[in-house]
Amino acid sequence: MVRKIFVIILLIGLGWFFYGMADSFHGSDSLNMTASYYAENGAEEVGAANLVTAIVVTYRGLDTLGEVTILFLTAAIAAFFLKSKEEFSKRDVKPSSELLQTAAGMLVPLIFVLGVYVFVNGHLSPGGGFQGGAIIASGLVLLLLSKPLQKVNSRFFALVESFSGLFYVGIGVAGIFLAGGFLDNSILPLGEFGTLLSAGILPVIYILVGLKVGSELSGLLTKFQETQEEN
Amino acid sequence: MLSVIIIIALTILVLAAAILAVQTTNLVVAVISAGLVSLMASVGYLFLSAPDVAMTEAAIGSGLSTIIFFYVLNRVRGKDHG
Amino acid sequence: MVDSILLNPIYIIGIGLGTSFILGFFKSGRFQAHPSAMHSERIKTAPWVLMIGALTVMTFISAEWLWSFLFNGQLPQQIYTAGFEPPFSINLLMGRNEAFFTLMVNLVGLLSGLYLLDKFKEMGTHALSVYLVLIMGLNGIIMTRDIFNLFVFLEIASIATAGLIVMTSDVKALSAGFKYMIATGLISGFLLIGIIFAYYFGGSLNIDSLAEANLTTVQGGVFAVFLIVVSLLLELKPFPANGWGIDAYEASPVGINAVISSASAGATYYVLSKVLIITDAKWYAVTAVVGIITFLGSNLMGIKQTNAKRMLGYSSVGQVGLLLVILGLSEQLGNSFKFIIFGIMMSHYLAKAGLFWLVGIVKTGILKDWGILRKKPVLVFFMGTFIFALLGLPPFPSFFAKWTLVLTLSAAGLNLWVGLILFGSLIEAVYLFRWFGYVLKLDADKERSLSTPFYRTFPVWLFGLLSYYIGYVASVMVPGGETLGMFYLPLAFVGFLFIIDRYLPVWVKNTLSMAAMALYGWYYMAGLSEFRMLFAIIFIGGGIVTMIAGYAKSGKRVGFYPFVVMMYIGLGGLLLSENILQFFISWELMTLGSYVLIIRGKKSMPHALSYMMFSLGGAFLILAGFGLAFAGSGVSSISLDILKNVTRYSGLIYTFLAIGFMTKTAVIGLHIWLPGAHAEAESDVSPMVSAILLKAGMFGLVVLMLAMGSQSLGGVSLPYLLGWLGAITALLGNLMAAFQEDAKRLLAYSSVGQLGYVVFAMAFMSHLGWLTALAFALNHFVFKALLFLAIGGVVMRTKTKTMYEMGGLIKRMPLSFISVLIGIIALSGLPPLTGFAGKWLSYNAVIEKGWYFQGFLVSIAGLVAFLYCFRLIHVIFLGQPKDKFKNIKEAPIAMLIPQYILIGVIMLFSLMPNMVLKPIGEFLVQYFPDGALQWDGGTAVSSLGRWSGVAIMNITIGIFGTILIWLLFMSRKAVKVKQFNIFYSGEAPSRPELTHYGYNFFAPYKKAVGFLVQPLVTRFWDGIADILHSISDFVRRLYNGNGQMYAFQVILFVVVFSIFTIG
Amino acid sequence: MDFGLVAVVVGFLLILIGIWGILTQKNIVKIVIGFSIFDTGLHAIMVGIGYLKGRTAPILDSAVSPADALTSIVDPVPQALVLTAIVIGLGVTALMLAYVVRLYDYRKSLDISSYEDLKW
Repeated sequence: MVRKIFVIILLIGLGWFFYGMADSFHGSDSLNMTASYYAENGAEEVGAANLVTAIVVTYRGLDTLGEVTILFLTAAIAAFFLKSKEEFSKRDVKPSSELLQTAAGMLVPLIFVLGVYVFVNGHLSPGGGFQGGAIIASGLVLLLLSKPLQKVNSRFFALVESFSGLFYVGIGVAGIFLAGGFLDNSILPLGEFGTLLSAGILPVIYILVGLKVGSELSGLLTKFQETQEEN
Repeated sequence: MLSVIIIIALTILVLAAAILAVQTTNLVVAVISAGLVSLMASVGYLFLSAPDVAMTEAAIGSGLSTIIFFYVLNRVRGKDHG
Repeated sequence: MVDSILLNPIYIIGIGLGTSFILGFFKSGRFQAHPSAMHSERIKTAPWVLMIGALTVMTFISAEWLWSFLFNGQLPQQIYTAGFEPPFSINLLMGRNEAFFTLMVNLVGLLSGLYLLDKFKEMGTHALSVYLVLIMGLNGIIMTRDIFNLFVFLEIASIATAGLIVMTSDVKALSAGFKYMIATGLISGFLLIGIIFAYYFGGSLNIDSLAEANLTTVQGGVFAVFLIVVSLLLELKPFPANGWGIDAYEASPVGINAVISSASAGATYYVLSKVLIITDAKWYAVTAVVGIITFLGSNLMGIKQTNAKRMLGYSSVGQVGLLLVILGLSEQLGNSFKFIIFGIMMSHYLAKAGLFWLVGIVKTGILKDWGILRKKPVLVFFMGTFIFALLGLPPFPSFFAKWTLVLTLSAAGLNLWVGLILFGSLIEAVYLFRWFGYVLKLDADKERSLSTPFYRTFPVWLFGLLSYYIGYVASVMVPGGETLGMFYLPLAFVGFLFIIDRYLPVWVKNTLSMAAMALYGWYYMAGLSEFRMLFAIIFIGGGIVTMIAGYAKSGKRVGFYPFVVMMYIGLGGLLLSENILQFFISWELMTLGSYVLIIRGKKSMPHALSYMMFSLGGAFLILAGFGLAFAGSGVSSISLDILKNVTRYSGLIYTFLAIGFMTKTAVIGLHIWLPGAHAEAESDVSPMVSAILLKAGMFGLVVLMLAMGSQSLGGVSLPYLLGWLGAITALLGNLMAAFQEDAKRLLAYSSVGQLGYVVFAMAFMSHLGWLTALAFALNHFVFKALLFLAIGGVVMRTKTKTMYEMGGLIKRMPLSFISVLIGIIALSGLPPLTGFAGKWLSYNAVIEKGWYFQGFLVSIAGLVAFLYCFRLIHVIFLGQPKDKFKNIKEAPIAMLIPQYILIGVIMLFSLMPNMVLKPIGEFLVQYFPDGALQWDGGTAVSSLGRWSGVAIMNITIGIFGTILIWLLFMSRKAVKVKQFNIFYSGEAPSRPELTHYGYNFFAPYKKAVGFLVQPLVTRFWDGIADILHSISDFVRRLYNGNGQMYAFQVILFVVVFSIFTIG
Repeated sequence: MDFGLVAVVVGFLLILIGIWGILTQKNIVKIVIGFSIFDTGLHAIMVGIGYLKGRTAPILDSAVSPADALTSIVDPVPQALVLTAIVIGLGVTALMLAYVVRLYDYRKSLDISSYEDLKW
């Protein structure tokens, strides 16, 4: 109890500080310098209709590379120490219902297609690599739910992950030679604004990000799922 | 006007779900509440003209993390609570 | 110029990432819960080789850049990503600093990668990827100029660290990793809030643009600045919100620790320094305050630690605290800032990585089990290197950095900071030297072996040697560094001795060392003048004479000669010094060398530690004194002459320096290290430290008092105080000597008393006083060396130092007897020998000055000296011989030769006191023209009387000769009984020594004046130590190991910090 | 009503609630849940900061032409940052949960006070 009182006092202190911050915030009427630049030049320089995508993949591409790296790290660490036994223990898992299995059989391909659609169109509409990747991973969850005994080939995910990661870095480095710098998207022509094949290498990068995120998340989920078997 | 009402409702719900998530002793309820917090936040992001964020938050924050939480709960379930 | 296409710094990141993705192709050799099931025997060195290759390329790229910055006039280069200019896209910067820091990170990453070969085999490719990503992330942290990108890289680094911590996979590591994640999760959350608000108020994420936005002047922008600064500070684990970090240090595998301590800390530190440009002066001050609290607090915590990794963790955090202080004071440090950071950073970097690697080689964290390291003397050598480097001793870079730091801070008037920094360093020295003492002294577990594969020792070797090289580089950069050439050749010889140390027998090395010292004296000392020449005779001449005794040793005596020579180089260096830098380096060299000599003694571990503590404390006072003098003289010169020109702080300078020097002369209050250190030392080391080394302190006083004359502090004349101090020291030192049972302790305490005379006499600040002091210094060297050698010879034969266990040795060891006899006559100031001259002079001086009461104390001290001298000769040599010593031999000839050389010197001085006194008097005239002694041939004439050495000699030899012959004659008639052969009512007494007449020889006196020699001083210092220990023990309970407690501390730090900084 | 300010305030409140959970809940799963709420709060603040009243999403299509983007879209930068932050947050959460599983394997306890091995 004493502990909670201390925490309350602490949170009041912190809350007071936050109050000061919130109080100093009063919206904005116009875009600031950085945002204005993107609004004015983003479409022209990058060729992506979705400015968030333009920023995520190109202007702040290094961040994105960093964040897929974080997922990569997490997956690697989880794989390291959530390792299940080599032999797949055949404990009695209730097979899931016929209905679920059938539904999954129909839905999973659809979900995968949706995921792919989302990251292929990332430069045009909301969505992109992360979202698409996450959607693919949730498709996998459905698969795992419907067929709990199926051994998922995590090696496959690892390979996809490594390939897409490597390509990503490779494209980045190619930018140094072929264009203005690391991760410059103009190593391919920008194309016609607003079409699928536009915005230079950006869609390719986002596809790679999608594949990478999807495989990383899938790998992660598989690891967590496999630990169930040790139970 | 409608949006204002929705925002107010969302605000209240988000905070309530958050408090429930940290206060309840039932881990399943806690995980679901935390997922709801994310989900409602992602609805809120739509109102803030941030569809990309909304999608991501919905797919990752309320989707995948909740699934991982459940895997973990399943793993450690029933032996300890608190 | 670097070809920016071929060696683009972005490749560091690209290669790091790309390679770790490639590592994903390899089938992962995974961790197995059961070591027996290690299925991966056909191990996977290929992925490891790949990773090492990547790290090598990364290291090469940063090295190449640093090279061209340093030598090719390369300009800093911006690296734009995505082909757009900042602030609209993320940019990296490769400048001189970035090249330096990335090289640090990559090099330690590469070496730790090598070092961890075994561990990686066990952990598999996943661990390799994570490790590589960690190093890559640290590079990114250093190079990026975008604050959100910084956040991403910080996250990468901390997640990778958390991952590597658990890869040791025991539950302790897991719980530590979890706490680490909680804390870093909170911290990065705060950082993110700060970043987004900085973006809101500053309109950019680019650090340089944010700096232009002057956030601190924008209402609300302060919040953003606050959060960014506080979270970066928290990443650096400030005291006391750092339990999570310390636990992580303790839990992670050692190679990883080396990276966390050396590379991560360096990178995060650099980040803070580059982000601080978005703030203003106030935040620098705040940083300095947090830094000093961390430095002091963490080092205090270190005292109570028993686990090496945890202790090093505290030390690392403390060092980072020191770096923060320097960063915070960068404005005040001006041009010296970079040099200071460079020095401290490099020492910390090399030493911490090296020590962590050693932990892995020893394979135990328990400090007391570290004696095993002695199986590899080279590693002990490097451990010493690292510890000395960490503590800022010469010749390591941190020495020069601390030196510059103190001087610059003093010049800026920031004396409080100097005091706190030096105090913290002293605390750090306590536990590091204690640890080193364990290594040198504690018994090793014979069962265990030390496995030292090449890939583990190589990094240690490399960093050890680099410490010396960088030390050299730093020494050239420091002002006055060009005058350090005088150390090169002598120290090169020390290095040579280290190399041959394990191969040559003792007599070869002894001869070599003596020859080298003779050359040193001949070559360097020839031109010395006056006082310096006098001390040169004691230091170098005396040193050579005492070293003759070294021939008595057999075997190789590993680890002895380099340090003897180092000590003498230090002593000689004092005399050659023309500036305070040379002087201080000499002082430290002497301390280092003598520390190792002292700790070689049998039970000397605690004594050596207290010797080191007092010496370092003294050295820091000297340093502070020099700093003040530098500031107070008004001329920016480091010449020793500035002591003559001080206009400010003169009382303080005088006090600091005097106390500093008196730690070596062991004035009462600062003497507690001496008896143990001198008595436990080896038989030929005791004369060196007691007869020679103490004079270093005296030489310091000579320099000080000649330069500054009489000063006063708070209205009290300091020489007057010194006079009292000297008199009391003389009395108490001698009293304590009289009550010792241990012959060598007796001599050691006697040195305390006699150096008291010296201080007393010098305090007169008069011609006669100084004549006395200087003459006595020479005499003291001669007879104390003689006595220690003679007693050392006896101890060598009898294997005991306790006097009552000896007895009747006159017949078996007549030559030693004669030595001791002559020694005590000289010592007690009886006519006809040299001691008398000193006495006579001092009475003259006392009367002249009018310090009668102090003079009275000193005369009593003289009487007491008779007592212990009597005991020395009586109990050891007279009386009845013990049965077990029936067939004992005379001391080895090698011990006797120096004794008889010294006896010759005594005789010479006694016959012709003018030979010494006259030249001393002559050069004293220029400082103290009044009251000089007049010489009438061989007869001295003062205002009070006259004294002729020859005449007195003739008279007393006649008297004494008669008595001696009579004594010898009488002893034939003595009845022989067995000692200890006494029974009470048929029972043997439980402590037979109680019945021995030689035990508690002066019991009646002890009853009368024993209260004077209560170990009050010892209790006082023990009390201080206890208080420090208790505080340490109390405060460390904050670190109760609970993750929530740590999280609470982190948030509390934020809140409290906000109250102090932004109200 | 400024939705941006609402998001910022709600974000701060969520952070406080999350910290409350982190500091008071003994169960390590609940601590991780606290973190996930803390993260959501962070994201809400960031999105709120980038919001401009009455403007549309930063996607240039038939409704918003590149020419009048400057006056009609919200700030895209915070949104981009949030995307990154969300993914990072997921990584951190997953790693923490992996820790939970392993800790549980060793001690069969979810109480944080069971894991105080290293201290002082």
